[in-house]
Formats: sequence, structure tokens, C-alpha cells
Amino acid sequence: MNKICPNFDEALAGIEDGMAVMIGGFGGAGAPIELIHALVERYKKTGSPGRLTVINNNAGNGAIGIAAMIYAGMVAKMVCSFPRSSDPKAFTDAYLAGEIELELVPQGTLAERIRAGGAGIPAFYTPSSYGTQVADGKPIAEFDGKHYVQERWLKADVALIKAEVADRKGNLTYRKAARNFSPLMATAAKTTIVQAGRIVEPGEIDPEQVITPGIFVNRIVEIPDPKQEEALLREGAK
Amino acid sequence: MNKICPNFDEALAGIEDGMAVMIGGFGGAGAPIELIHALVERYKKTGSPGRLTVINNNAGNGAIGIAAMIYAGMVAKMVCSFPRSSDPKAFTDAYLAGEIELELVPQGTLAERIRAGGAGIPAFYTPSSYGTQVADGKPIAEFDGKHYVQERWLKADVALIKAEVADRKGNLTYRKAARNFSPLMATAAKTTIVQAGRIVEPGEIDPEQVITPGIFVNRIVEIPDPKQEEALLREGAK
Amino acid sequence: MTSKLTNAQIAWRAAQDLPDGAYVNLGIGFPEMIAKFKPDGREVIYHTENGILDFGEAPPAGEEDWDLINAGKKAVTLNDGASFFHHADSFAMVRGGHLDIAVLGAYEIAENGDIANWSTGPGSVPAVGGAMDLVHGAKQIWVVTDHVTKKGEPKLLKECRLPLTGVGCVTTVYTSLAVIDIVNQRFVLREKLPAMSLAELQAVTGAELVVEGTIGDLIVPEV
Amino acid sequence: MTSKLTNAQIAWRAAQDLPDGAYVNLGIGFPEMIAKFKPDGREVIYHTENGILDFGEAPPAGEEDWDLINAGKKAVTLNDGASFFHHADSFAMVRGGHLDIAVLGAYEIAENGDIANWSTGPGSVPAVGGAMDLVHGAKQIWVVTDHVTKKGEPKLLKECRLPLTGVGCVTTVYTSLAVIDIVNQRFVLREKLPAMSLAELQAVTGAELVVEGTIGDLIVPEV
Repeated sequence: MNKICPNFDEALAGIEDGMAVMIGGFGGAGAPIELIHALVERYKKTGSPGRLTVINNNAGNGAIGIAAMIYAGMVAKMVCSFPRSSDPKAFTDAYLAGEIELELVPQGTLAERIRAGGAGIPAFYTPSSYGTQVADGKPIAEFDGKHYVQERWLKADVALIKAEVADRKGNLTYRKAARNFSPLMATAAKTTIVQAGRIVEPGEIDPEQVITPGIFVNRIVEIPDPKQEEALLREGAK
Repeated sequence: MNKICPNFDEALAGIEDGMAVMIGGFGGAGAPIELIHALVERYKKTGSPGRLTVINNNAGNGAIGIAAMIYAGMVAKMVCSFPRSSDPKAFTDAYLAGEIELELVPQGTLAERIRAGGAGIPAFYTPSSYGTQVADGKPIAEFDGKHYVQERWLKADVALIKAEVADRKGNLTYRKAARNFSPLMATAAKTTIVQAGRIVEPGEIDPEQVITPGIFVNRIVEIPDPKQEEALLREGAK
Repeated sequence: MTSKLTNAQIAWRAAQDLPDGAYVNLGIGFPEMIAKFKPDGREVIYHTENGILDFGEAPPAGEEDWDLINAGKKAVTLNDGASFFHHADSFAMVRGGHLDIAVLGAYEIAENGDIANWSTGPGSVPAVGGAMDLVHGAKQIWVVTDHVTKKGEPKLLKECRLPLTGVGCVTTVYTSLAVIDIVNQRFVLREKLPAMSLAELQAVTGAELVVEGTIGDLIVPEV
Repeated sequence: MTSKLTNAQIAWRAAQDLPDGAYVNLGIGFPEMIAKFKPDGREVIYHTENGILDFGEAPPAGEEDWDLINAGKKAVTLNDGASFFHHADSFAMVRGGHLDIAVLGAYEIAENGDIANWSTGPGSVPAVGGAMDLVHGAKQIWVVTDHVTKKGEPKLLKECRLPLTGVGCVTTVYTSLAVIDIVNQRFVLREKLPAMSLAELQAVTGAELVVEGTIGDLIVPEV
């Protein structure tokens, strides 16, 4: 068992037009910049994969990462909780021009829907969004005298995530708040593709400290010294 | 903020007749033997707390731990997935005599119901038990052409769990497979009471390696060199 | 109209009510200022949606670690006893009722505890973040806000007009003019600026201010 | 009736079908024996409900760590690359379809894939454990079992009579006499003991055995 891929072509193989792609990260922390840009390059060269549904907490910042996907024209729909950022122009322009669809999901519901997708829970109830526009059209149920909204699981064809350390069996650790959605997304995608800053031998990650067990990971590509989205933006990346 | 209690009396204060008590452990791994026996001693001295509902994967083994609670007559009801063990006499006799009620819950559903209790999810759907007696009387729903059973969250008044390391703020780590249900139970009880093998200063547990964040913990009592239920049984404990 | 509190002063006032040992989530922006004014001697543990418990102050400029940020994407530091966790665990803390207090900003607050703080209606890009979870999660939901809009219109209303964030959830409102609890679907006035009469305050409030017992003086230092 | 496979031989036969790189949960008792017979050169990763992935063989007697056990409460060891997790994460692996294979014992299996393996009916203490989750979780559900009960009655039936563990979930049955896939709610015979005729096998099977293509010889070494 060796999940390590020698290059982006192998790591990103099989990502096709119209797929749903979960992308880890909250703000710049955990954004798998190198994986995203390899996919953007592929799209620019081959015209594919396009018409993607992208699932992330945000909707891009500046002109890198998910914003670069939007500028390239690869994204048909965003599923996110907060499509704003310090520089949300890429998404905002496309959205106001009607070129990109938005499914707005409260952040905790987004996290729970992804977890449910990975955990085989097709639907659950949450108090979040009850009585608001966001709940329009969703089933409502009462439990113990309180109202709740039924939400469905969220799955994806592919997850692109960033880990700090990985082994060939797919065990992962993350760095600080770069963990965020990534362990959930790893469970909810058919194919989970990881960029890891460092690859170690199985057993070198303490079994007590594995955050994502290898069962949830399909492919790993090693990216030492990965770019950090927020740092890039502050350096003025275009 | 100091959640450390100097003795069992303070740690176990407020546990009253009729309460629901979650107890960590799967088999002997993670069973908080010292906490349980302190509670049994209190019951023997004072007659309280009795008529308890105990939530654990199993229903006691031999004559120690949960089995000791049953023999003492403190337990009115067990909620568990597998009320068998190498020596299940305590539960079996009480059950067949009609002295103890059993709510049998599939193991994954038990875990998910406890997690839901801690996570504010009042109900969820699972494929588990669909079409079986265990689903009798529960709402069924169809999602994407497949049938699922609606299950409710499970909460408790008190959780008794065993950790390996704790700090005064309540951050916990566990030892190997002694983790099992304990991190879930810590989230689902009004009062979570922990016996920890070792207490360290806040910051000594790496923030990446905290398994139960302190927000879920109310009281801690230090029990160095705790007894291990399975080891006790094999030594012939009565 | 008399002079009113600055945002920093509103934050200061709210901070005085932080109990020792509380677990608190401070919303993005204005509510974040509350941490600065926590009274000495009280230990408060801050939660941020993106997976940190017990974070500390901002690091000095130039020493930021952009993998160590809060929900507002601002760099933070860690206190001893901090922990990291993923987003589902983070919102289990929120939704599961484990936070003592969540503090939010608001466009409108209704006397029944409804809050509108995420959308100014059609035409803008909607963004909700974690607010719809927070309003249903914490034991107390505080709002910090100017008492009126920039146009001088009441933000405290009989009913919200903007799209709701949550129904019946706000427990206390700290404004530029007053401190108001929401009890049994009524605005109960706890404190007001001493220079302002009850009638003056009522005139800029869109629903009845109920008085129960003494109205305290809202006195806040320069901060 | 001809001689039949021992449990160890049934386990050996099932083990030959373990694919390289598979994630597998072996049920308590008899199914656990399968791990012993895994063909060399294949890497199989074992999951246990109580929160371990990639555990290894039993430790030598006297070297057990009773905090390091499998779902059958037997002491195990860890392979390099193992991980620990809590029960909800463990069953997320199960229910979420992340396991390739789960292997269970059974009292009865029906031709539509129903399985009964948890209750022999009223009068006993019921115990279900993780079986009701496993039967709906793994991509393939294998059953290892004697072909008939101790009284010689068929365990493979048109319909189960005992309380069900799961409906329509079993994919392959490895018995003491045959290997049978369940395809489109029919028992499709893949292999049988060479010394046994199809008619003899059908006579101890409670539902029709469908033949599609060649029937292989079920040949198993002494183990």
C-alpha cells in the first residue's frame, strides 16, 4: 500500500467536468494552494475540469487559490458559508454577473453536513437557521418542544486538502488552525487527495496523534515548504 | 479555573437517585474503576444514588465496575449494545429476574446518539437496524431510494470517564483503545467527571494532541496507577 | 440627544459582565474588542469557530503565523491549555450548548429576542458564517451595537425587518446608550446613560422599554 | 454426506479473497481467524469497532496490554501506521462505507441477502454489538459459517426466521461446503466441495442454488 504520487498529474488524475470538489482551508489556513494551482494549470491547458461545484467555507480571496479557479472560469457553483474576504472581487463579480451559483450554508451546518456525508448519516436535524430564509423549503421537525431544520449530508467526488505530515498509508496530521474542515472533507469525498509538507514512514506518527486515519485518504503528493495563501496575499500575490 | 477535586466526595457530589450516568470504557479498557467503586461505596453507606440509568457499551463483567453497581442494586436500567462479557452473571441474573431494564442500541448508533447529544443534534438518520426488531416503533424515512431509521440524541446527567493525562482546565488525553466512548460521553453529560492518571500544567499537553478539550470537562480527580478492569478480572478480583 | 458610548466603551461595558471561568465566542469585528477589556483576575476561555479553544492576544506585527488565526482571519496566539480541533467538533461545542456566552453584532434586535445580522437584503452577496449556529448554541447571546442606525433609526424593534439570523435567542443587548436584557419577550432596561431620560431613550427605541426595579447608571471610562 | 471444511479451513478460503490494500473488519470469534491465513504479499488493514485501525497479531501470552484490545476484547498489537480514534469516528468509518469488507458469522442467511446473527429469539439476553452497523457499512459483507446448523438444518434459506440483523446486505457466503455469492437476490454457487454433487449440496440448502458458468472446486489445505 503506497498512496504517494510522484507528481500532480497522477495525484489529480480523474477530476472531470461537473464534479463536486471539496477544498480544505478556512481563510488561508489549510488552503492546498499547490494542488489548486496545478488543477488551474490543467484547466488552462486542456479546458478541463470545468463546471465544478466547489465546497469551501469561503469563496476565494485576491486572485490565488479558489479565486484563481473562479477567474479561470472553472467554477459553476460555490457551496460556502461566507463568500467574503479581504478581497472577494473574483467571486463577487462572477456572482453579481450571474456566472456562478451560490449555495449559502451556515458554517456549523456545512461542517456537520460534510461530517454526515463521511459518516453515512443521510440527514440530521439542527437548530441552526430555523425561522430564517436559509431554512426555506427544508423540512422542519419538533423535538422536545423546540423546532429544528432537517439538513442532508454533503459528499463530493474529490477532496483537495493540505496536511503537515503524511505516511504512505495515508495517515495525516495538520498544522494548528489549518486543520479546520480538512479532516471532515477527507471522509466525505470519493477520492481524497492530499498535499503534505513532509512524508514519513508508517509508525513515525504516534498512533495517538493521527488526526486523519489513512482509510480516508487515497493519494498524497509531497510539497515541502508549501505556500500559505494568506502570506502570499500579504506579499502581494496576483 | 481549577477543575481538580481533592477527593471523591467533591468529585462525585450531586449524583442523585434516578440520574442517567454515562460510564466510559469498552470491555475493561477505559473503565473508570476507582470512580465507580467510590460511587458504589457511597451507595452502600447512604442508599444513594440508586435507580440509575447506566449508559455503557457493555453491562458489566465479573463483580467489579458496572457489575458491582448492579450487584449493589443501584442500577434500574442499562443502555448498551452488548450486555455480554466473559462473566455476565450480574446483569444476566438481574435482567432475567426482571430487576433491571435493558435498552439495546446498536454500537454505532449508541456512539452516534451520544455524539449527537453533545453536538446539539436532536435526531439523525442511520441505516443501522432498518428492517429489524430494534427499529420497531422508530420513524423511518427514505433518502435517495434507501431506507433509514431516525434515532434521537442521548444525553446524561453525569459522565464518569478515565483519562491518562489531564490539566486543571480539563484538557484530556487517553491511553490507546481506552479512548473508545469517553470523548463522546464527555460532551453529552451535564457534569463530566474524570479520573486522570496524571495531572500536568496547562500547556504541557500539546494543543495538537488534546483529545477532549477542557470545555467538556467539569471535575477531575487524580488517580495515579489506576486499576484496569480486565487485569483485575484476570487476577481473580471479586 | 446626549453623547453616546464609543464601540470601545460598549465593549468595555460588556466585558465587565464576563464571569470568571466562562467559555466565550466573540464575533468578528466589534465584539472581538471585548477581550481587551476583560477585568483582571478573571480567567475567560475564548473559542473560535475555526477550531481553537483558549487562544490569546494578537501577536506583535511581523510575528504572525497565518495558520494560527481566529474566525475573523486575524492572527492570534495560544494560551497554556489551548487545543485545536476540526470544524465539526468546533460546532459541536457551539450547537451542543457548551459555550457560556456568544457575543455578536446586529443590524436589528426584536423584543422577542430575534436578531438580524447577516443580510441587508437583495442585491448584496449574502454571507452568514457561523452566526446562525452561535445564536442557537451559547447559553447567553449578547449583542453589542450602536443603539440606532447611522441614519438615527432604532435598531431595537418590535419585529425585525431584515432577514433573521435566529429567532428568540438574544439575552442581553449592550448599546451605545443602554444595557437591556430580553426577558419574556420584552426589553427590560437595566442601565442607561445617566444624562439621558427614560423618555429620551424610549424615543430612539422601537419597542417598549420595560422597567423592573432600579435602572442603573451606564458609566464607562474613557478607553 | 461428504466431509466438510473445518472453521479454520473456511477462514482460510475466505482469506484467499482478501484483496491487497483492503480495509477489513473481522467479526468477533470465528471471523477473526481469517487474519491468520492472509496470503503473503498482500497488505490488509484491519479495523476494530473500539477505535483502532491497522492492528496486528495477538501479543505473546503475558505481554498483553488490556488497553490495547479488539472488539472481541482480545489483546492485539499495532502495526506501523496504526491509529486510535473514538467510537463515533470508528463507526463513521463503518457506516460511511469506508471499509472494503466486513466478515461476520451468522445463524441464517436468506437468498435476498438478509442476515440473522444476533438473537436466537425470546428467553436469552439480546446483544447486538456493532453488527447492525457493519452490515450496512462495508462495500462487501462476507459471512463465514457452517453450511448447516448443528441439527443439520439449512442455514441458507429463502427467508430468515430469526430476528434480522440487516436486510439485503450479504454479498458472499463462505460455508463448510461451498462459496456462494448473493447476486440479484439469488444464491449463485461459485465453488463447492468436489466430492459433493450439486444435488447433494442443494439438498442441504434452503433456497435455490443458481449456477452461472463454471462451478469451481472448493479445495482447501489442512490448516
